[in-house]
Amino acid sequence: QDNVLACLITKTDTNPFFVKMKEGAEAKAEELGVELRSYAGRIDGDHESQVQAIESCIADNADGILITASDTSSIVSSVQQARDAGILVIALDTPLDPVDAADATFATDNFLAGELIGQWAAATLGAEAENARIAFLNLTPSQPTVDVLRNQGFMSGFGIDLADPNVIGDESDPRIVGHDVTNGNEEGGRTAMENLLQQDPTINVVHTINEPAAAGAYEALRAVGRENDVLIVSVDGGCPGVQNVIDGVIGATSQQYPLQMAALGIEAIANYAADGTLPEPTEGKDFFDTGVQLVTDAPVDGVPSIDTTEGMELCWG
Amino acid sequence: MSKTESSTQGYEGGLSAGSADVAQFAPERRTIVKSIQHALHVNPALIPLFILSLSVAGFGIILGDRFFSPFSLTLILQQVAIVGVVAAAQTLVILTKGIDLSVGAIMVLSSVVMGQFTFRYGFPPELAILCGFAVGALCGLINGVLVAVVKLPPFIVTLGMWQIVLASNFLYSRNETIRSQDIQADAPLLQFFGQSLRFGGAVLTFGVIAMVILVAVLTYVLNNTAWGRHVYAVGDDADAAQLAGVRVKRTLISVYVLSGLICALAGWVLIGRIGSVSPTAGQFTNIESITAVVIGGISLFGGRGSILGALFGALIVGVFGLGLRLMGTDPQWTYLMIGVLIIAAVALDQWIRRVST
Amino acid sequence: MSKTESSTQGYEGGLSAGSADVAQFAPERRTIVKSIQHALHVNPALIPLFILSLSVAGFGIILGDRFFSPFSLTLILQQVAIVGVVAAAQTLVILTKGIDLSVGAIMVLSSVVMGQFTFRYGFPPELAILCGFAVGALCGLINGVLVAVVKLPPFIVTLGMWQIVLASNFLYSRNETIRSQDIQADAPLLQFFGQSLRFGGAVLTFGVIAMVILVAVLTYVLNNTAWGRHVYAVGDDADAAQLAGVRVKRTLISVYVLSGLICALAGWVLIGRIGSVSPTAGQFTNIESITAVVIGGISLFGGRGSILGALFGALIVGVFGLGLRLMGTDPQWTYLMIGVLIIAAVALDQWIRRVST
Amino acid sequence: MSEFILEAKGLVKRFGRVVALDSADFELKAGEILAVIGDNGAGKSTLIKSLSGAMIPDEGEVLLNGERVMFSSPMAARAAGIETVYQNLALSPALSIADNMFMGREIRKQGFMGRVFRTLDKKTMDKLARDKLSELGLMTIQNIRQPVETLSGGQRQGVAVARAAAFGSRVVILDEPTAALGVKESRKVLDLILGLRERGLPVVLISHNMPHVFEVADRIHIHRLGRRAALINPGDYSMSDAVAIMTGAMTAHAVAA
Amino acid sequence: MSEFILEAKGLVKRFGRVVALDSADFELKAGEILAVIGDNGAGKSTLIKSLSGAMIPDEGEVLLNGERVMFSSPMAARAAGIETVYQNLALSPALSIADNMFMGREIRKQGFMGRVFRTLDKKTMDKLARDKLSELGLMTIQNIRQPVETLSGGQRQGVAVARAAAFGSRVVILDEPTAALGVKESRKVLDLILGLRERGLPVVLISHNMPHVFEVADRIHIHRLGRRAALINPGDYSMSDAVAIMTGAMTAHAVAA
Ligand SMILES: Nc1ncnc2c1ncn2[C@@H]1O[C@H](COP(=O)(O)OP(=O)(O)OP(=O)(O)O)[C@@H](O)[C@H]1O
Ligand SMILES: Nc1ncnc2c1ncn2[C@@H]1O[C@H](COP(=O)(O)OP(=O)(O)OP(=O)(O)O)[C@@H](O)[C@H]1O
Ligand SMILES: OC[C@H]1O[C@](O)(CO)[C@@H](O)[C@@H]1O
Ligand SMILES: [Mg+2]
Ligand SMILES: [Mg+2]
Repeated sequence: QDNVLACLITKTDTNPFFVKMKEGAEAKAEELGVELRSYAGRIDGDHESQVQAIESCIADNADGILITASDTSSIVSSVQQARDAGILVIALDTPLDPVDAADATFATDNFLAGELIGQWAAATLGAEAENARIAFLNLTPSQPTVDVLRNQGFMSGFGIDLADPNVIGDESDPRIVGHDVTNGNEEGGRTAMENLLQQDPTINVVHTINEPAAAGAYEALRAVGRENDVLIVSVDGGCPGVQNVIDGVIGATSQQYPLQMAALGIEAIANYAADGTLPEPTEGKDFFDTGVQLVTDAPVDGVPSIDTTEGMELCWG
Repeated sequence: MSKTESSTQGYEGGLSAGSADVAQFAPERRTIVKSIQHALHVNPALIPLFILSLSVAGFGIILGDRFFSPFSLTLILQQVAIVGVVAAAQTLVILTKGIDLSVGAIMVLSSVVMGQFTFRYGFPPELAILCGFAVGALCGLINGVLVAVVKLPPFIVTLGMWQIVLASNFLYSRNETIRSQDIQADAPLLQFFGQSLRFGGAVLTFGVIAMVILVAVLTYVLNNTAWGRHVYAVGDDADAAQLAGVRVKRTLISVYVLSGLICALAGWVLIGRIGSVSPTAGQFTNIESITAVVIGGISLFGGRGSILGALFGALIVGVFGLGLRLMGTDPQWTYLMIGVLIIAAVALDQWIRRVST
Repeated sequence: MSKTESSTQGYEGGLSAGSADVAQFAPERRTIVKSIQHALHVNPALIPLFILSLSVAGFGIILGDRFFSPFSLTLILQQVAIVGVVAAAQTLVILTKGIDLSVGAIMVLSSVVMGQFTFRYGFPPELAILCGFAVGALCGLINGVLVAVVKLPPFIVTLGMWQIVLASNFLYSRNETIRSQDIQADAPLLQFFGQSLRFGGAVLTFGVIAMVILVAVLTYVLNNTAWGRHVYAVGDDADAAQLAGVRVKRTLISVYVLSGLICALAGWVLIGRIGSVSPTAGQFTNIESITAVVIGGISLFGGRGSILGALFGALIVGVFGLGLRLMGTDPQWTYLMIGVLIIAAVALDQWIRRVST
Repeated sequence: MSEFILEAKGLVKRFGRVVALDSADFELKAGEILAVIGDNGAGKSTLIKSLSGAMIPDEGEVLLNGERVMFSSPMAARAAGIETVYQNLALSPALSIADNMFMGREIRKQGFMGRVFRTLDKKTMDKLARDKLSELGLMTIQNIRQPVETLSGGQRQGVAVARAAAFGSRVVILDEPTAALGVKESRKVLDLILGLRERGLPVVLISHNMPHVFEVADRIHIHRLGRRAALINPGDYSMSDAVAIMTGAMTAHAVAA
Repeated sequence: MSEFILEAKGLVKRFGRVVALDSADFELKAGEILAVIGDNGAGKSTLIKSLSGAMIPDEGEVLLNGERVMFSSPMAARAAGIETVYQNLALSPALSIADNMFMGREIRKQGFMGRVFRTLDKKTMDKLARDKLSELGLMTIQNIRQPVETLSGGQRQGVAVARAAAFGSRVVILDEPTAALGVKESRKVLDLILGLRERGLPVVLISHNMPHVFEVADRIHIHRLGRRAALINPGDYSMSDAVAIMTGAMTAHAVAA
C-alpha cells in the first residue's frame, strides 16, 4: 500500500497553539509513517487560503484532512467537496457549522471551557459579581463557532442570560460593557482592551478568546496602571499562558490539549486509510472531547481546577 | 515691410535640396535574442504568457502528474477565477492611469446584497442579483464621479471608498453568514457559477467560463471599439485626449461603473465558489488583483497593457501557489516567491523596453 | 548676410517702449474667507490642523469630560504613536513621488529581529536592537536601489518587498511570540518605549515622545538642510533635479534607507506598546500610515506636504476613532467615517488650491 | 448672413485672480489667414481655446457664420467643422498615428458588426490616414500603425497639422505650430498653411515669429493684456509697428473692421 | 595650453538603435559666442548634454582647457564652471525661486549650526538670489520665495538663464532659450547673452532662429546627422548657406579651426 497522505490546515501559523498542533501532528505522522502537508491562513479569518489548501489536498489525493476552520460555516462546501472525493475530513479545535459537516471533530468542549472561567470569575468576585463590569475580547467579526461557544459559555458560567446562545451580542445584562474583536493576537488584544476601557474605565472582568489576546489586554491595563485590579480570564493553557497565570497576568485559564487533537487526528486518518474505520464521538456529545481543565492558583469552591504546577506539566509550547 | 508672395526669410533658399534623413539607424543585424525582445516589445502580453508557460513547464517537470493532470490544471483556473474577474476590472481602471482599491469591498458588498435581499427580504434571487449589480454599479459611479468630475486622485478616492464600502458591508450584513445549505435549498441561482462541466478529470466551473468570456469580450471591446481606444487615450494623456475630442469625463465614469459591475459579477462568482455568502470574504482580493495586473505587465502609469496580460498574471500567481503547495513548501515561501516574481516581472519588462527601443 | 552690431530683426524697434505688464490681476478685495483660504494655501499643514482642532472641539462638546480629559487625550497619542512614526517614514517616501507599501512589514521584521537576536542567540539587547535597525536599513536599501538604480516603479518594488519581508519575518521567527514577562525580566530595554511619564491623568509614553521628537527633527531637516530641499526637488521633478545638480539616485536611496530605519524605530516602539514580540503585529500599519499621510495633505504626486501634516493626519484618525468609540457607535462606523474623511480632506485641499490660485 | 465665418464678442475668462481674457473680440473672414500675435501670457491660447470648445468662457459669445454657438467640448466644435492644433499638440503618445488621426471620430464597420458590436473599421481608417498624410505631402510615414511616441518632434507636429487639415471643413486653427521646429520643418508647415488657403479654408495662426506672420497672414490680430489691441493689415504696418502695438508702445491708427 | 576652453572629440551616443551622436567634434574658444544649429533630431541637445555631464557619451572625450575631463553628473560640470540651461529648463516648479537658484549648491550657515546641524543660510541665499536677478536686470521679482510654478513662461526662462549667468565662471550653455518666448522676452535673453560675452564668458547657444544666430554668434557649429557638418564664420556665409549645409544640400568650403 502507498504512503498515507494527511493534510493539516490551521487558521494561522503564528499562534503558538497552532504551531504546537503542527508539531504534534508531525511527530505522530512520523511515528505512523504518514506523510503530512501543512497549510495555514495568513491571518485568523483568512478563509480563501483555507479553501485553496483543501483543493490542493484534493489534487494531491490526500487520505485525510485535519482543519481548524477560520470561517466555520463558509468552509462547509469545500469540506463537502473533499469528502465527495473520498477524503476523511476532521475538524480540530473548532467545530464546523453544522458540526456534522466534518466526518469527526476533535476539540475542546469550548462551551465548557468558557463556562469554567465564567464560574471561576463569578465565584472569585463573590457578592461583587452583581456589580461586575465585564469586557469581552472576541475573535473575528464572522463569529466562528469557537468564539460563540466560549463567549456564551463564559456568560452562562457567570450567570448572564444568553438570549440566543448562537449569537454574540444579543444579551441585555447591564454588567456587559461591550464586545470587541482581537483577531486572536496581542496587538488586537491591546487595542480592543483600550477601546473598551474608554467606554468604561471601571471594567474589572475581562473575558479573552485566547492567551495572545489576553497578553495584549494586560499590556493595555498595565499602561493605565490597572493591571492589578482587573480579573483576566482566558482559554488555551499553553506554557506561556500558564506562566502568565503564575505571574498574575491571567487569573485563570481553561487548558486545552492541542497535541492530543493533532495526534488523534493523524491516527484517525491512518486508521481510515488502513481499513476505513471512522472515529467515534465522545458519549453524549457530537464531537470527540479532548478534555479541558481550569488552571488557577486561586481555586474556588464548586469549580474543579488544577494548580499551575500541574498546569505546567500538562502545558504545550 | 509688406507681405511678399514667397518666403520673407531669404535663408530658406538653403532648403531647396537636401535629404530628409534625421537620426540614423544602426544596421539591422537581429540575433534570435533580439527578435524575441522585439516580439515581446510589440506585444507586451507575451511576457507574462512566456513566464506562465515556463512556470507550468517547471512545475510539471518537478511534480509530474500530480501537477500536470487535467484536475490540477483546471483547479488552478478555479482558484484564480475570482481574482481573474476582479483583475479585469482593475485593469480597466489602471489603463486610465487610475487604481481601484475598492474592488474587493465592492465585490463582497454586492455578494452580500445578493444574499441578503434574497433571504432577509425574500426577493426572488433573479431580482436580488440585479440589485447586487446595481449596488456594484453605484459604488463604481461614486468612484467615477469623484475621479472624473471632482478630479480627486483615484488612489485616494478608492482608498476612502474601500473603507466606506467595507464598513457598510459589515454594518448592513450584521456580520451574518448565509449558509451554503440554505442557499442550495432556497436560491440555488446564487450558486450558479459554482456549477461545473466535467471532462474526465478536468473540472470547469461556470465561474471559470465566465472569467474567460469576460476577458475575451473586454479584449474585443478595448481593441475594436471607439470606446476602447478612448480608454487607452485617456490613460495615455487625459488632456490630450480631451482636446482631441474624447469625452474624458464620460469615458472615466463609464470605466469605473463598468469596474463596479464586473466586481458585482465577481461577487456572484464568489458565492458560487465558497457556497455561502460571507461578509468577511475577499480580504485579499485588492492586493491579489493588483498583483495579477502588475505581473501581467500593465503599466501603472496608464495607457499600456491588455486584459489578457492580467489574466496571465493571475494564472502565474495561481500556478506558483498550487505548485508550491503541492511541493509541500511552507506557504510563506509562496508569498516570498510572489514578491520576487512581482519585482522580476517588472524588471524584465523594463529591460525589454530599454533594449529594444 | 553678415553679422550686424545691433538687432538684425528690424521689427524689434517696436520694443523700445511699452509697459511690462503681462496678465492682469483682479483688484485685491480679500474677504475673511479668502484670507483663510490664502493662509491655508501657503501653509498646507494648516488644513489638517484645522480639521484636527475642529474634531477635537466637536467631540469635546458632545462627550464632555469623558473625551476632554488629560487621560483620553493622551491615550489618543499612545494609540497613534506607531502609526505616527511609520507615517513619517511614509511621508519621506511619498515626498519623492514614491510610495512604500513595505513599511509595516519592515517594522515587524525589525522588531522580531530585536527580540529573537536577544532571546534566540543571547545577544545583549543593545546589540540586538542595533541589528534590528540594520535589518530595517537593509530592507530600505534594497527598495532604494531597485527604485533609484534599476528604476522600477516604487509601488511595485515595495509591493514585492512587502510580500518578501513579511514572509521572511514569518519564516525567520518560526512564528514564535516572545512573552512580555520574559522580556521584562531579561531584556527590559526592548520595552523602553513602553515606559511612561505621568502628570495627573495624562500618560505620555516614551513612544509618544519619540514620535514627537522624530517629527520635529524631520521637519527641521526637510526645511533647513540641503538634503531636505533635494528630497522635495526630486519629488517635484526628478529629471529637473538631476539636471540642476541634485544627486538624484543618492537622494532616493538615502530616503528609502531612512524610511527603513524609521520603520525599525517603529518596531522598537511596537515592542513597547504590545509588550511582547509578535510576528503577526502591524498588519494594518501600511494602510493606516498611508491614510494618515493622505489626510495630512501630502500630495501623492510628490514634492508637496510636510511631516507635520502626516502627524496631524494620524491624530485626526485617532481622535475620530476614540471619539466614535466613546459615543458607543459600532466600530465599523469609525471605518466608514475615516473613509469619508479621506475623501473630504483631499476634496477640501483641492478646492482651496483651485480657489486661491 | 455675416461677413465673418467665426466671430467672438466680449469674451471673458478668469483663472482665480488672473484675468486671461478681458472682454476680447475676434473676427475671422472666409478664406483668409488671420495671424494672432501677442506677448507671452497675453491670452492667445485662452482665446482660441474658447473658440474651439476646449474652454468655456465665463462671459461673451461666439458666432459661427453669424449664428450664436456654444461649444461645450472640442468635439462639438469639430462637428461644426472647426479643427484646432493646440500648442501642446493633443496627441496620445502610446497610440498609433491612425488611432490619433481618428481619435474621437472613429469609423465603424458597415453592416451588422458595426451596428451591433460597434466594431471599428481599422482598414478604412488606416487607408484614409495614409492617404491624407501623403496627399498633404507632409512626410513619408512607413507604418501608419506605429506609435506616435516613436516619431520625432517634427513628425509629430506634422501628424497634428495633417489631422486638422484633413478634417477641417470650415476653419483651421494652429497655435504656435512651429515653435520647436527647425528651419526645414517650419517651412513645411508654412507651405501647408498656404495650401489650406488655396483650398479656400480660413486659417487662424498664432505665432511669435514675425517674419512668418508677415509672410503668410492676410490680417493680423494683435492681442494684448487679454484683449484685441488692434486688427491690422500687414500691408499697412511694418513688423516694427506690430511689435510696438503688441507691447503697448503704440496704438493702431485705425482698427480694421 | 589649448586655444579652446571646451573641446570634444569623436563623441558617440546611441539610444537603442538610434545613433544620436556619431563621432561628433566640438570646439569653443575663450570669450566667443558659439551658435549650434541643426535640424530637429540632429543631436544638438545630446551633444551639449554630453558636454555638461547630464549624459555620459558611449565613446569620445571632452577636454576643458585642454585637459581631459569626464563629468559624471551635472554637478561635476558645474563645479568646473560650466553652467547649462537645458531645453526643458530643469526647474522644480513647487520650490521657490531662491531654492531653485541654489539647488545643488546650497549655502550653509557659518559656525556651529551650519557645521553640525547643516542648517541652510536662507537669508544669505535669498539676498544673493535677489541681487543676481536684479543685477542682470532680467526682471523685477517681488518675492524671491514664491514658487516657480506661479511665474509665467517667460519669467521661468529668465530664472533659468539668470542662474546660469550668475554661477557660470567658465562656460555658459543655452539650449533653445527663446523657443517659446515672445518677441519682447526673446530680446531680453539675447541681450543677456551679449552681456555675458562682454563679461568675457564664452557662450554656447543652440537655436533654430537664424536671425538670432546670425546676430549674436561669433562662430556657428552646424550639426547634421549626429556630427559636426561644418564650423563657419557668420561673416563668411549667408543664412541661406548655413541652412543649405544644415540640410546637406551644400558642404562648407573650408571648415574653420
Ligand atoms: N489652466 C490655467 N490655469 C491658470 N492660469 C492659466 C491657465 N491657462 C492660462 N492661464 C493664465 O492665463 C494667462 C494667459 O495664458 P495664455 O496661455 O492664454 O497665454 P498665451 O498668450 O497663449 O501665451 P504664450 O504665448 O506663452 O503661449 C497667463 O497668465 C496664464 O498663466
Ligand atoms: N533619452 C533618449 N532616449 C531615446 N532617444 C533619444 C533620447 N534623447 C534623444 N534621443 C534621440 O536622439 C536623437 C537626437 O536627439 P536630440 O534631442 O539631441 O536632437 P536635437 O538636435 O536637440 O533636436 P531638437 O532641435 O528637436 O531639440 C533623436 O532621434 C532623438 O529622438
Ligand atoms: O484564534 C482562536 C483560536 O485561538 C485558540 O484559542 C488558540 O490560541 C484556538 O483554540 C482558537 O481556535
Ligand atoms: Mg499660448
Ligand atoms: Mg534639442
